[in-house]
Amino acid sequence: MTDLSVDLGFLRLKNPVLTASGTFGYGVEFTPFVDLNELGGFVVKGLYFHPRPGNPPPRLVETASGLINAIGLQGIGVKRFSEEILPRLKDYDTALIVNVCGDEDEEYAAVTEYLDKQDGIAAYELNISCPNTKRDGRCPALSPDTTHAVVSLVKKTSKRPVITKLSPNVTDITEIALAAQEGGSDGLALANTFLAMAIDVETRTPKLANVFGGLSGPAIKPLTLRMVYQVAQSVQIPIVGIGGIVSGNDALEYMIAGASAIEVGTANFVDPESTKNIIRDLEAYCRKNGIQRIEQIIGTLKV
Amino acid sequence: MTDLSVDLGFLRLKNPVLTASGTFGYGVEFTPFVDLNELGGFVVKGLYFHPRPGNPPPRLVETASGLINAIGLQGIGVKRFSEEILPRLKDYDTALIVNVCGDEDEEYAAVTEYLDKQDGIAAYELNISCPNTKRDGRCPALSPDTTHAVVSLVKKTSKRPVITKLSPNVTDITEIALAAQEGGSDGLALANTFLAMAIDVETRTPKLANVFGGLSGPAIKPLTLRMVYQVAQSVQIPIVGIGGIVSGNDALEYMIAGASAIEVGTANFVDPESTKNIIRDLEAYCRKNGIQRIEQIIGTLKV
Amino acid sequence: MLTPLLKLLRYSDIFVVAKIAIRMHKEPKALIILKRTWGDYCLLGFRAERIATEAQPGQFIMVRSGDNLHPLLRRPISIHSVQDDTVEIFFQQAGIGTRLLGQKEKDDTLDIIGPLGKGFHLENSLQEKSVALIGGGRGIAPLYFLAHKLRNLGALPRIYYGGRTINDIPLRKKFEEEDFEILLTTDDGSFGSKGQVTDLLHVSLQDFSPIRIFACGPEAMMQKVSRIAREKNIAAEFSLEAIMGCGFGACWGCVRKLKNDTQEEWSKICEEGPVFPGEKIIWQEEEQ
Amino acid sequence: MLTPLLKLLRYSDIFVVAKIAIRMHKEPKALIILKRTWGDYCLLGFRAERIATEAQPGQFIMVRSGDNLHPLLRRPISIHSVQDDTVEIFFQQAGIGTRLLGQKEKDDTLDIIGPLGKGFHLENSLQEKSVALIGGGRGIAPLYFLAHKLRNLGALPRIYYGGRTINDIPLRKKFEEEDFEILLTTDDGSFGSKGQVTDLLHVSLQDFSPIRIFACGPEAMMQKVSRIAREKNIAAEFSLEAIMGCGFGACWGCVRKLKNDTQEEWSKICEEGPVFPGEKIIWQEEEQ
Ligand SMILES: Cc1cc2nc3c(=O)[nH]c(=O)nc-3n(C[C@H](O)[C@H](O)[C@H](O)COP(=O)(O)OP(=O)(O)OC[C@H]3O[C@@H](n4cnc5c(N)ncnc54)[C@H](O)[C@@H]3O)c2cc1C
Ligand SMILES: Cc1cc2nc3c(=O)[nH]c(=O)nc-3n(C[C@H](O)[C@H](O)[C@H](O)COP(=O)(O)OP(=O)(O)OC[C@H]3O[C@@H](n4cnc5c(N)ncnc54)[C@H](O)[C@@H]3O)c2cc1C
Ligand SMILES: Cc1cc2nc3c(=O)[nH]c(=O)nc-3n(C[C@H](O)[C@H](O)[C@H](O)COP(=O)(O)O)c2cc1C
Ligand SMILES: Cc1cc2nc3c(=O)[nH]c(=O)nc-3n(C[C@H](O)[C@H](O)[C@H](O)COP(=O)(O)O)c2cc1C
Ligand code: FES
Ligand code: FES
Repeated sequence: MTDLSVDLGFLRLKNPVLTASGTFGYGVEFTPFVDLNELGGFVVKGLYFHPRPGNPPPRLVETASGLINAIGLQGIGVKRFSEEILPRLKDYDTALIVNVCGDEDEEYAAVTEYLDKQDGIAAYELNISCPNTKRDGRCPALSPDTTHAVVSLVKKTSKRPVITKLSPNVTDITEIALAAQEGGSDGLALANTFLAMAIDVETRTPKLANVFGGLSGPAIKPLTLRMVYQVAQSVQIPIVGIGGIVSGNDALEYMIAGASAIEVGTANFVDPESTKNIIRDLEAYCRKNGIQRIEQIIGTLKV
Repeated sequence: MTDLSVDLGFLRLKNPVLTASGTFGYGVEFTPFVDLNELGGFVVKGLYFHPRPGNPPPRLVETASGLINAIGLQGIGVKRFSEEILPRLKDYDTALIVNVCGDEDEEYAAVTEYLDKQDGIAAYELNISCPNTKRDGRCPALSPDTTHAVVSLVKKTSKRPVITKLSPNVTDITEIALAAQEGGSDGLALANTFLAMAIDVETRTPKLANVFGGLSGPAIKPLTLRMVYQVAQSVQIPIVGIGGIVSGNDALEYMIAGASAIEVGTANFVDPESTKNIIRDLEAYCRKNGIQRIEQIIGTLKV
Repeated sequence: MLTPLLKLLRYSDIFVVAKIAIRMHKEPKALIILKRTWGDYCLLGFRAERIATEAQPGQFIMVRSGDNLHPLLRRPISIHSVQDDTVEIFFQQAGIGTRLLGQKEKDDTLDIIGPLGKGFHLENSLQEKSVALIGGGRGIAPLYFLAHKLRNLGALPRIYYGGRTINDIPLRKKFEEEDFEILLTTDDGSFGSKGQVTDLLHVSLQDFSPIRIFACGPEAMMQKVSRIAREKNIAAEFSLEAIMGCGFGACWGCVRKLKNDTQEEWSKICEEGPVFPGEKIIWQEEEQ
Repeated sequence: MLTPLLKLLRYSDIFVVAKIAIRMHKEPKALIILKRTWGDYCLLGFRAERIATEAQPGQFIMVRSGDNLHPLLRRPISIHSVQDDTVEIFFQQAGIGTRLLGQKEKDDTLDIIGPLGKGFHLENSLQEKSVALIGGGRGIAPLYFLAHKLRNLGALPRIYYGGRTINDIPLRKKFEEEDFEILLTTDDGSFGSKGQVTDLLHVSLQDFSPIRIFACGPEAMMQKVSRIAREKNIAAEFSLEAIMGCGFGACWGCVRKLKNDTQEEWSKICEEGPVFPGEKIIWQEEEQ
């Protein structure tokens, strides 16, 4: 049997397949399709301190091999999450990662401090990169300084490991990655969505009520894969690869480029069984190629 | 009859449809499919001062709704271009734009100075944004300072209008656009390709010999469209929209977002008659919507 | 695996989704056994036993239109009819996805998920009562299944079916052949009464008193139906459309502002709907 | 519109492309009138009069595999056969594009551009001379057209056709039925001689002396053929593959290093080839 487990240092996953925040609900929506216990873990929807209404519709528009979303992080806040959701998720034997959001740096810290008191969370994913928020497309992950500031603030108090989720909308991703590492981040998630838009030419209005949204899906895979490879050359902390993964092959590309684990996002909508199929395909690849432990392929790109 | 002509200030085009550098050869390759005289104009392959061999193959890899290329600007240099190509292109009654490249700032100026002495060129497109060159993915268009430097150097001597072609691989495209405008650029072309990669999981090697390449095609349209819209809000000079245009609708999205003209790239490979069809569809759209001059729709997005 | 899920079911508010989830099925290879087309409109029948068994009128499926990465997302299509192990859908080729779907042939397979959402409310109190079903264009799709269910329930459904031209009301014969009471309208008068289906509804309510109205069609049509129903004080239900990412409550992409109790909230059409009682719906012109 | 173009034709070096260009046609709706499949392999025949009239063996077409934006690019496929107004292609379903192509049926249409590239060199001096055609797997595709042309020319073609197993040499009967001299090999011995087609060629050249070899197949096979031909001093031509963006010289994506005169240069396979004389080709192991 192949050993699919991967070690992030701060967290051991039974396999490298996680789900991307905002695309897997709170996990339970997918139980008719996937046994959550078979996943490496799952990242729940972005969480602010207080409940948020999100953006007006239309919130979605499909593009060539991609999806632009402007959900605007509609959510229930830490209190309801802790009281209503957490108790019911803790019976699953898989890593639960909470995607942490904030309008100000202090809000991130407030969310993690609140959650620190709750059980059943394996790690935090700091979402400093969402393009759909008040800051008008601007977010901490767009500069090394603001990245460093949020990460180090959260790390000051956080009792749990922190994975910082970066934005791909930057000139030099390695610079931001290094800032997050210096701020004390335990790992990096690469990446969030690309700032995008679409126009209805008949009405001459934006197709999203929010004008801008974030592009995800297979269209972006070549871009985030490149970033994972670049960052893997520059940092010491583990990387979680995200962007357009729909197949085992896609996941393998990210791992060979240097990701220790991957997250599946938009593919969950296209085929809610995607994660299951990807795990199966990783196993088949390892068997076919005589790879005993999947960790052996991480960062093995021959250039 | 609809008036499809557009005025760039420094150049009047019979219609807004140009072809993107590197995707339309020297124009003549397409004469079995398109009457070049029907185009708004065409931009020829990137030209360095000296001939260049380009990158080793594989140079292309297809991705979801996209194409990654690492041609590496294989080309014949200004001398052969002027002696062998130009004389044969000047009989066409359409705007010929030369895409100008350089390894150093001075090379850009040297190319335009050389070409200034030749007839039959309508404008230069300064390619300060190609990800496939010696500079290892880095190019002047990644910072406002280097952008300003090249543009102002070329503008010091150039006898012809200069359109600066920007890179999409930046955090804040408006900052770069403003730097080009301040440097004296007469127009902006947005944008070149996105730095990308793909991996062969069987051999664990990059699918491109050059490791990195530039992503083009429909996959990137939502991203460059967003940039055109952002830049149109900040600059005074005309914008040429580029990225994933395959249909009249795509072209219209760019114009409504603020582009005065557009360039068709990868679509020329998918359907060499694309430009012809796009012009026809623009005309049909105007007729259907009672638009007398297509210029009336430029930058009319209602937000 | 079911234990923790079942625990959830006691918590109704945010876990409504889990209740639905438990009943949805993926059929990656539902065999197409029937195809009919009328211009842009297409009817496909396919084998999907579990969905056929559980579906209720007003519920929908999410269907992939092709195997490749463009178009990417599934498309929502109402359940048009159910017989034994077979489900039928009826759709108009509106864009790239539905056009591809219309290219499917007998013996091809469909990749679907369903049944999804909440359908029309059918109570025993409808027995022997008149009810009105209003369908505009492709909006007729779910009303065929509904009409059958209503008849089985002992209710007396009358169907109002309107389209732009004679080409947009292709299902008229299907209803007639099965002895449903059906009134037809076309905007251009090429068949049935000339005018909009809502005009006919308005007029006919002078001597026809349904205790319930069920409507599906273009937003503007449903809004008019809503106004008429309110005037006449008839309870009405509407099947709403929204652009959907997932279809089962996971993406929050399909929301619309709805009146829940006293508050207005962004609610998921896929999960809380697509069918809603008129009282909950905020129509566009009222919104500002 | 032709005037400026014709002027170009005098300048041969960089405008070779223009010469080819003038003969290529786009057929957006070539009607498929014939389909045959053998496992992964597929043969499609379609109406494309202008291409049929002008095609030469070794030339290819660029074909779209679907209407959507994924897969995006056309795929290069050799011209397998030409009859009156009909062109045939023969291909192996290797990936997403060719798989979609294999789903096309009779009465569907194909969007193609052709004929493209430069084919095999056929001179009158081949008359009454023996020539050897070596095809490995899907590489047999262009050799059928070539064999016919050679026979018409009065040459005496002998075909060597190899594959991994009996399933990889589906065209054997087609050649046999038309009385071509054909030798078959399979790697596993499931049909014909056991071993590689190059082994058989090597052995048989002891008592067979073709004046020309034409080969198409996997790179490793062609490389072996090249070595054998050099040893025996037989002029050989090879049809090379490359990933292609456009197929007609506009993208510079398909280059390979070739010996031109004394220099080695990146040359476009689509335009200067895909068929090249052995002397020009630099095989992979020689490259370092
Ligand atoms: C619950 C539900 C049930 C439906 N049932 C049916 C049915 O039974 N028969 C039928 O013909 N149609 C039905 N529709 C509408 C159908 O889903 C859309 O026509 C289809 O998604 C359009 O996809 P496309 O790729 O063909 O068009 P696209 O090219 O994606 O778009 C064409 C047009 O359709 C609009 N559109 C895109 N997605 C949706 C969507 N999810 N809902 C509504 N409009 C959309 C676009 O904004 C655009 O104006 C239903 C929609 C919903 C939400
Ligand atoms: C001039 C020429 C003539 C050809 N004639 C035939 C023919 O008659 N019959 C036939 O079966 N095949 C032929 N091929 C090969 C055929 O083009 C490829 O099999 C096809 O492009 C693969 O596309 P795909 O989408 O099915 O596979 P993909 O999913 O794109 O890739 C599958 C595999 O094919 C490789 N590949 C992709 N594109 C090409 C390409 N352009 N050339 C070669 N390999 C490629 C990929 O690297 C990968 O290993 C020819 C190729 C060329 C260049
Ligand atoms: C509908 C939707 C909602 C999302 N919500 C969040 C979120 O709450 N927090 C977050 O960090 N990322 C969010 N994302 C981004 C994804 O987690 C992921 O980074 C992105 O979709 C790229 O991966 P993909 O191409 O596999 O979808 C969302 C994406 C989508 C499509
Ligand atoms: C094969 C290829 C070669 C290119 N060569 C050049 C070039 O020489 N100079 C340049 O400025 N851009 C070059 N580009 C970028 C295009 O001009 C264009 O900016 C890009 O392809 C995006 O447009 P598209 O999505 O319509 O293709 C090239 C693109 C491709 C695909
Ligand atoms: S469509 Fe995803 S939540 Fe409704
Ligand atoms: S395939 Fe484009 S130049 Fe050869």
